[in-house]
Amino acid sequence: MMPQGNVIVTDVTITLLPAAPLYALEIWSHAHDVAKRFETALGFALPVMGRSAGSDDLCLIRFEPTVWLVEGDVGALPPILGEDGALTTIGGGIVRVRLSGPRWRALLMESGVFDAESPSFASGCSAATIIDHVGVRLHVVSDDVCDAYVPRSLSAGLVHFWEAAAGSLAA
Amino acid sequence: ADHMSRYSALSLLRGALNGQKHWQPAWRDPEPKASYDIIIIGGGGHGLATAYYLAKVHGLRNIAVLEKGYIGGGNTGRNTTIVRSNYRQKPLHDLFEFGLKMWEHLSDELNYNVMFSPRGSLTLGHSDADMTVLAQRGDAMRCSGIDAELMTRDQVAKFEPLLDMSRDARFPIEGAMIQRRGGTARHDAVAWGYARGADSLGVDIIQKCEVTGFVRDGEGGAVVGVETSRGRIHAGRIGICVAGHSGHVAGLAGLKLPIESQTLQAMVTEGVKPMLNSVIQTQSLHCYISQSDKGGIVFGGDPDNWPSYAQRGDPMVMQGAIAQGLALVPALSRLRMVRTWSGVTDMSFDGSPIIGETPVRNLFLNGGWCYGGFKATPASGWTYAHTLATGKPHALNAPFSLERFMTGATIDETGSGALPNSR
Amino acid sequence: MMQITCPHCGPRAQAEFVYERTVDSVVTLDAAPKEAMETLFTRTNARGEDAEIWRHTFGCRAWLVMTRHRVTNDITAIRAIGPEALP
Amino acid sequence: MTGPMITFTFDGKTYQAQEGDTLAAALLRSGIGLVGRSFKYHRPRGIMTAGVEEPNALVTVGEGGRTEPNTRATDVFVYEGLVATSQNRWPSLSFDIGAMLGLAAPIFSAGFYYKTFFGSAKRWMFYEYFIRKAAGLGNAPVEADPDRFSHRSAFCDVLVVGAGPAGLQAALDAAESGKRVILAEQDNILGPSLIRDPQDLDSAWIETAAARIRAKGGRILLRTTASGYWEHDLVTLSQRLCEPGQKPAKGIAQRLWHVRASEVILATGSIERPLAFAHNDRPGVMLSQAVRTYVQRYGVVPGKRVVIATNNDDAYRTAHALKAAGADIVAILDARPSPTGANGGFPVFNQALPVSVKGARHCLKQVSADVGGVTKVWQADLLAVSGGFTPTVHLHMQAGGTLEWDDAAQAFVPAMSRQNVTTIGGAVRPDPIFPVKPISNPKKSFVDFQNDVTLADVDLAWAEGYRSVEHLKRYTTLGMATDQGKLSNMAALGRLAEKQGVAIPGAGLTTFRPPYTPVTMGLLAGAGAKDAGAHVRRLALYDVHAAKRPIWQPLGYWFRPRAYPVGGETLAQTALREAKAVRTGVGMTDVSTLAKFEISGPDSAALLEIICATSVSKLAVGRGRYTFMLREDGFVFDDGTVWRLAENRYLLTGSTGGADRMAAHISYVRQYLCPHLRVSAVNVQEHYAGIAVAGPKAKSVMAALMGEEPPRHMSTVPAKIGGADVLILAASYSGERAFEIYADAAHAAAVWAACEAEVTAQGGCLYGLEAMEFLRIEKGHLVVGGEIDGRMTPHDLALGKMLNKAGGYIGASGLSRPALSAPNRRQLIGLEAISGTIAEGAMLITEHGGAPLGHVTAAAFRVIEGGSIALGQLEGGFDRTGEELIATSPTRGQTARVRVVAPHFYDAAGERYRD
Ligand SMILES: Cc1cc2nc3c(=O)[nH]c(=O)nc-3n(C[C@H](O)[C@H](O)[C@H](O)COP(=O)(O)OP(=O)(O)OC[C@H]3O[C@@H](n4cnc5c(N)ncnc54)[C@H](O)[C@@H]3O)c2cc1C
Ligand SMILES: NC(=O)c1ccc[n+]([C@@H]2O[C@H](COP(=O)([O-])OP(=O)(O)OC[C@H]3O[C@@H](n4cnc5c(N)ncnc54)[C@H](O)[C@@H]3O)[C@@H](O)[C@H]2O)c1
Ligand SMILES: Cc1cc2nc3c(=O)[nH]c(=O)nc-3n(C[C@H](O)[C@H](O)[C@H](O)COP(=O)(O)O)c2cc1C
Ligand SMILES: [Zn+2]
Repeated sequence: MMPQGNVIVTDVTITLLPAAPLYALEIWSHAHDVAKRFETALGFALPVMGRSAGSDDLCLIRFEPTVWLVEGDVGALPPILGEDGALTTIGGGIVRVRLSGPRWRALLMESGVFDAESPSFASGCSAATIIDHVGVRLHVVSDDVCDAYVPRSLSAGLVHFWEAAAGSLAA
Repeated sequence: ADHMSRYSALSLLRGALNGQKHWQPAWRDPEPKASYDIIIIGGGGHGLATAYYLAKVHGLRNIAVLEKGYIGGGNTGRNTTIVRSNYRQKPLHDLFEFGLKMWEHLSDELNYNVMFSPRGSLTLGHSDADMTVLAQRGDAMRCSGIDAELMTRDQVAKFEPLLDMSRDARFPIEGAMIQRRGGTARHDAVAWGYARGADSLGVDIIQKCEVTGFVRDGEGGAVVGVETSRGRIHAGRIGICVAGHSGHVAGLAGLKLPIESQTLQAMVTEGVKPMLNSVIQTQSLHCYISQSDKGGIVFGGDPDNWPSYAQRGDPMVMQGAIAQGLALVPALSRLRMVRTWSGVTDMSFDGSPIIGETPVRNLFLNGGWCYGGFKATPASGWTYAHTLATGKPHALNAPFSLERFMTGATIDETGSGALPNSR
Repeated sequence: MMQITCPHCGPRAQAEFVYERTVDSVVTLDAAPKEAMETLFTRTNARGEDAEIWRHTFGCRAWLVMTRHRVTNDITAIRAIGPEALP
Repeated sequence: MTGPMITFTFDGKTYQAQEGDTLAAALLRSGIGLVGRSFKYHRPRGIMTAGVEEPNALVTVGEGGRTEPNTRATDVFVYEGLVATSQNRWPSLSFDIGAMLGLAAPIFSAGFYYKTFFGSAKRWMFYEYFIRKAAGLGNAPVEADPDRFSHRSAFCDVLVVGAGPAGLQAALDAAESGKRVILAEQDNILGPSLIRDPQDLDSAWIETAAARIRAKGGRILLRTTASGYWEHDLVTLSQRLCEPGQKPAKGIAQRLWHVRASEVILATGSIERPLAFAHNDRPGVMLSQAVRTYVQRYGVVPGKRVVIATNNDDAYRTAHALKAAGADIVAILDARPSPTGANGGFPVFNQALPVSVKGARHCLKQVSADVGGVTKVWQADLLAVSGGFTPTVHLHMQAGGTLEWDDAAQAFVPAMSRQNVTTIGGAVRPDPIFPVKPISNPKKSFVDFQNDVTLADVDLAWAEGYRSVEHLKRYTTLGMATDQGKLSNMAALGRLAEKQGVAIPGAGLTTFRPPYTPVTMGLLAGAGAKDAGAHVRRLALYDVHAAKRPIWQPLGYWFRPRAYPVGGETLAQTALREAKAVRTGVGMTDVSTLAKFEISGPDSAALLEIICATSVSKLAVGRGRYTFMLREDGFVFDDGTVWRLAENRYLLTGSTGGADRMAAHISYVRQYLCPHLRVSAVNVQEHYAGIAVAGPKAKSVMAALMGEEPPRHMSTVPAKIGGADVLILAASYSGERAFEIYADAAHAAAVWAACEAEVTAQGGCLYGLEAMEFLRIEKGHLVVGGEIDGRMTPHDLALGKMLNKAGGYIGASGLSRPALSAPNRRQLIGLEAISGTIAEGAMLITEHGGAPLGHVTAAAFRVIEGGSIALGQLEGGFDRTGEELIATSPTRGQTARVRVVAPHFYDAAGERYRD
């Protein structure tokens, strides 16, 4: 029994986000032209490596040199890409896991190899890495929130690992 | 040269009484001669065994083994000492079985106790599919007259009581194949026993003598000698036998080989009283475990999958192998690793060794043993000696030619193809 | 575990990378059969520096070529490979 | 130092310890001198040190799955209820039968076992049985570990190892200059040497320094040992979150840190050396600094009448400390020729070296020394020795550094570093000493205490030709015990150098290897110990299947339903029922795990024609085709189907087991070999869940689900099922008219439900992998890992006609090698039993005792008619149709007479695919 008045501080809260359509946007030619068309049409630039850009309606997260992970309404994109790139739906293969709370960075250091504790890994940053043998993509949503994009088949295993680790971060 | 005194219980007693005064050096420390009939590059188990059989079987006496460091300091001295012949492909199991039969008498042959301990080589199966693969391998062996048995779950549980036999284990144990004649041997003793035997037959074992080049009979001609850190030495025939350094040494003769050198790690725990009975391997995982006579649990896994001559392993790879081992034998959890080390393995491009001629006249190659050549030491020495003495392969090593890669007659036990880390 | 500076991602742990093969063992699509097999089946296997192909498999998935010393593990050069990409 | 008292047990007896005591301190406090038995001769051993270098006082700590054998009593802090047990003795520590071995020590000289126990291997195993029983130290637990271990990464600008004065100062400096700092100390307090030697520095300084480091964001980790120095300044730290055998507060017993540091500072100090003299291994002989530690830090005085033997000044501090604590210093044996001014009023003898000691099992009684050539004897219960200081250079050496010889200190100190690491403090400036050569009986003078290696063993190894330092180590086992020679190596080196007639540096060193001190295996395994580091890959439709309680089958890391038994059916019965349903009606199964790649862009076909060995470019939109892929060496490595979904969009499928390999292959080809292609190749294996509907009624099921005519065989259309968008591929693995339905995995449950309802309505059922095997074997379809085993060419598999005539695919060169088209290669065949049942994997022979000509790759029964059939590989098999062979499985005692037939037993003409 917790004495009255005590605050239970949960280091990290792990939440499964609802399934959402996700796309891989790949550009294979005339990348600079596509980037220009993109910025003209949408009012913001394609994000650089390790960053995201966009809004709640359309968010692009860059994990790869030629591929962007796209979340939201992609209706505007095919004409921008033209013959220089393509969109492929991939959302079914990815489970989005939200890590929130003050210690999400510490949690990512558990069986991880990427420096999620670096102050430069800030809101709007993205990185792909391996955690507990699972290839994971990270997107910092805010100081308190980081979303992880996890392969569906391994998500149960990784979430299980995270739940166990979250309970003993302070040990 | 009969400076060798025989070892026996009696000789030990004599030592106890005379204050260990009568022991002779197990081998001499000779200066290199100007020329030898045959030079073997590399004083590992294979090189020393080759020299021994050249002298013993082929009657050759004017032989030198050149070792860049100390004998047995290569992979022979750093391997997990598993001896078995349980391969699926016939050329492989025939070669290794020939060796296994020699292991059974090697201590007597060498008058040096190599502690060959046939405690059983157990390969666990974790599914019906694994068990079928194991049965297939066993069937192939049995058809070649080699022992192999399948074990049920219950038999396995009885045989190795500390294995996790629970049904909900991540890799549940459904059974195993055992080769009872397989086991372990004392790695250093193998090098030392062959060295002592070869030395007593007149072979010069020359340590701290690194081969740094070849002397050629004209540009691109036959090799007629070697340059070494101790000067030039001439030779009629030269046998490379340097395991992980095969690529480097062959490169000194302008050859490129179907071999890539990678690091393979091993580790050992603090000694404990006997807890494991056999050599535990598995069909689905990549670790192998046995207990040494000193009581340490000896652990190995897959190689670090990238080229390296560093003799230093990657901690993540090691941790991965240990995790697998603990999943199989949970009671290992509270033991402590006391040392980890590694060797430079000669990963060939079909996973099988190469023993035979090279395109350079009078230059021969024995290499490509990957992480499995210790068990072949006697057979490798025997067949290589035959090849070096006669200039032709022995029937057992004929399939293991260097040309096989270009002709396509590769011997691919796992079917994984042309690269050590193949896809 | 080395630290490899991915041309796209910066310094990362080796655990994110997978070794493919050396540059000298790339069989080009137009290689004649014999040349192709020689390339595939022989290696300099240098006990020193060699140019190796790795992939940032668990990172940006891109390929890179790095020059690494096989004894010291010093990485002296690293460059990106693959289709042209935006920064 | 007085804290509350706590209780613990040793060999079943209860004792008191003071909070903060190590077990060694507590044992000494309780007057216990005999703590363990040595490895080989079972000699009585006590406590020699106060640190991690302890070779003698090894005990088992803890119970059940938390039992930690071989725990150094000097490296475990007592907690309430600690259970310690002595080891390597029987029946008891003070009466140990094994000690009889000591009597036979002259026979058991170094390497004795190489020289005897000849005869057959079995005979050796007989002797070995006893040797093994005598060897080892503690007993391993038999239970599984109840606790967890964590792996944590950290990055920092500066990692400081060792929180002595040097390390603390370095960490403080770095923190104050704004760097990310980690400071690791193996002890449970900061600055343990300052507690031992309080005169050196004000201990309040320690607290201030620590507070300032923490305030700057620095991380201080106590009970944390830097155990390995790896590549590129990666250092592993082993952190104990609770003591050996103790129940952890938060379920985690230890944490392994992987620290990547921009810079590493080693402030690891030094380890005192013993001296060699007869019976120097006895209880009551201790290192001088250790004695001082027990006095100053723990308030325990390990002896009342003390002789001190030294070759340096430091031991005089021990004399002062002991004196202040009330002990009697009966003599200081100083090896140095003349007084140095450190004398302090003690009875000092110069040119004095201990020669031997005497005592009972658990205590010391007498010390004899050579004093300038004269033997002198003292009654004493403690001999404190100091043979100088060995800098702790392990990590520096693991990092690839070099050493240089410091003649004044007679020690190796760090020289060059290969990585970004510097050593500071005592480890680079060991105190000067006076070099001494042992003059005692070599047979009783121990160098490696734990492994019972004496000076005589070193001499013997030399005489027998084991002359390199590495041979010496391996022949005598010197430095191979749990302390890894922390105390022994220098003494042995000195002796070896003497034999070689060189100075110590000339004798060489053995290799320093991780770990610095032994590391718990469970810690190294981390979370992976439970799942072998391999998470199960779970199907998107896992819940749907699990509710039906299928028999699961592992396939790679996946688990897939193997069969859905009902009402107590066996696996075989279930599989046959399910297969029959497919042959006669309709069945459905989960095929989600198949490899799938979506390829788009104008150059899609060009890419596919490189990857696939079959022609793709002529495929019409909406159509699909069987295909296979070769490795560069020309052997088939996977097969699947390729579908043209749109003008510039294709779907390529392949095997489950080959999916990751294929993903790497496609990426290599696309990114490395063909960067110019205008194409996007995306791995959609997990995006799509797949459901196969197969059987004569499959078409009507599909019609009902789609509300329109389903596509004809090898055609594809998009559709909507269960409210979700799906892609329908009309392809068959079973040999029946069949459809694969691919849906976004997140919405696949609804699609599955709709399918299942319709299949059930039309009298069908679910089928698993086992039934699928039956069906595909009967049809003669191939499986990767079975018929396609990485050693077969397309010709061997009768696929040669499908090869792309235009060439250009990967593997064409390899395939042109002569051995790949040699006569008598193993070729794909079918087998039917004449008598007996064919065992999967069985060897194919012509007569008993004959050499195998091939083997059975897969075995099954004809689904409807019954009868044992199989696929196999057989030398020259294409030309052997009709021959009779034996399929033998000696390991399973199963033999069948078989006839070679064509490798398809069902609808060879493909009639059943036609609408
Ligand atoms: C960690 C590990 C575990 C293993 N486990 C097993 C196992 O359980 N079972 C098994 O059967 N096999 C195992 N192996 C493989 C086995 O150790 C080797 O295949 C076998 O020992 C090779 O013997 P060798 O005599 O050919 O090579 P080595 O023993 O390596 O001898 C080659 C010698 O050549 C010397 N040399 C190199 N270059 C030169 C030069 N230029 N001039 C002069 N000398 C030179 C080297 O110093 C070395 O001493 C393992 C290997 C390793 C590394
Ligand atoms: N007589 C003496 O030798 C003596 C005594 C006390 C102080 N000093 C002075 O203090 C200095 C020595 O101080 P120092 O700081 O160099 O040495 P130190 O012995 O005070 O500190 C070294 C610390 O490193 C820790 N350590 C060693 N290896 C470790 C590892 N792998 N992981 C984690 N911790 C590890 C030890 O537990 C110890 O606390 C010298 O300059 C000396 O003049 C000398
Ligand atoms: C089978 C086997 C058992 C070993 N057991 C021990 C051991 O108990 N203690 C030890 O310190 N080293 C042990 N070693 C490792 C050696 O100390 C050494 O690390 C290895 O031979 C490699 O040499 P290197 O470390 O000098 O490079 C063992 C090695 C092998 C091959
Ligand atoms: Zn990258």
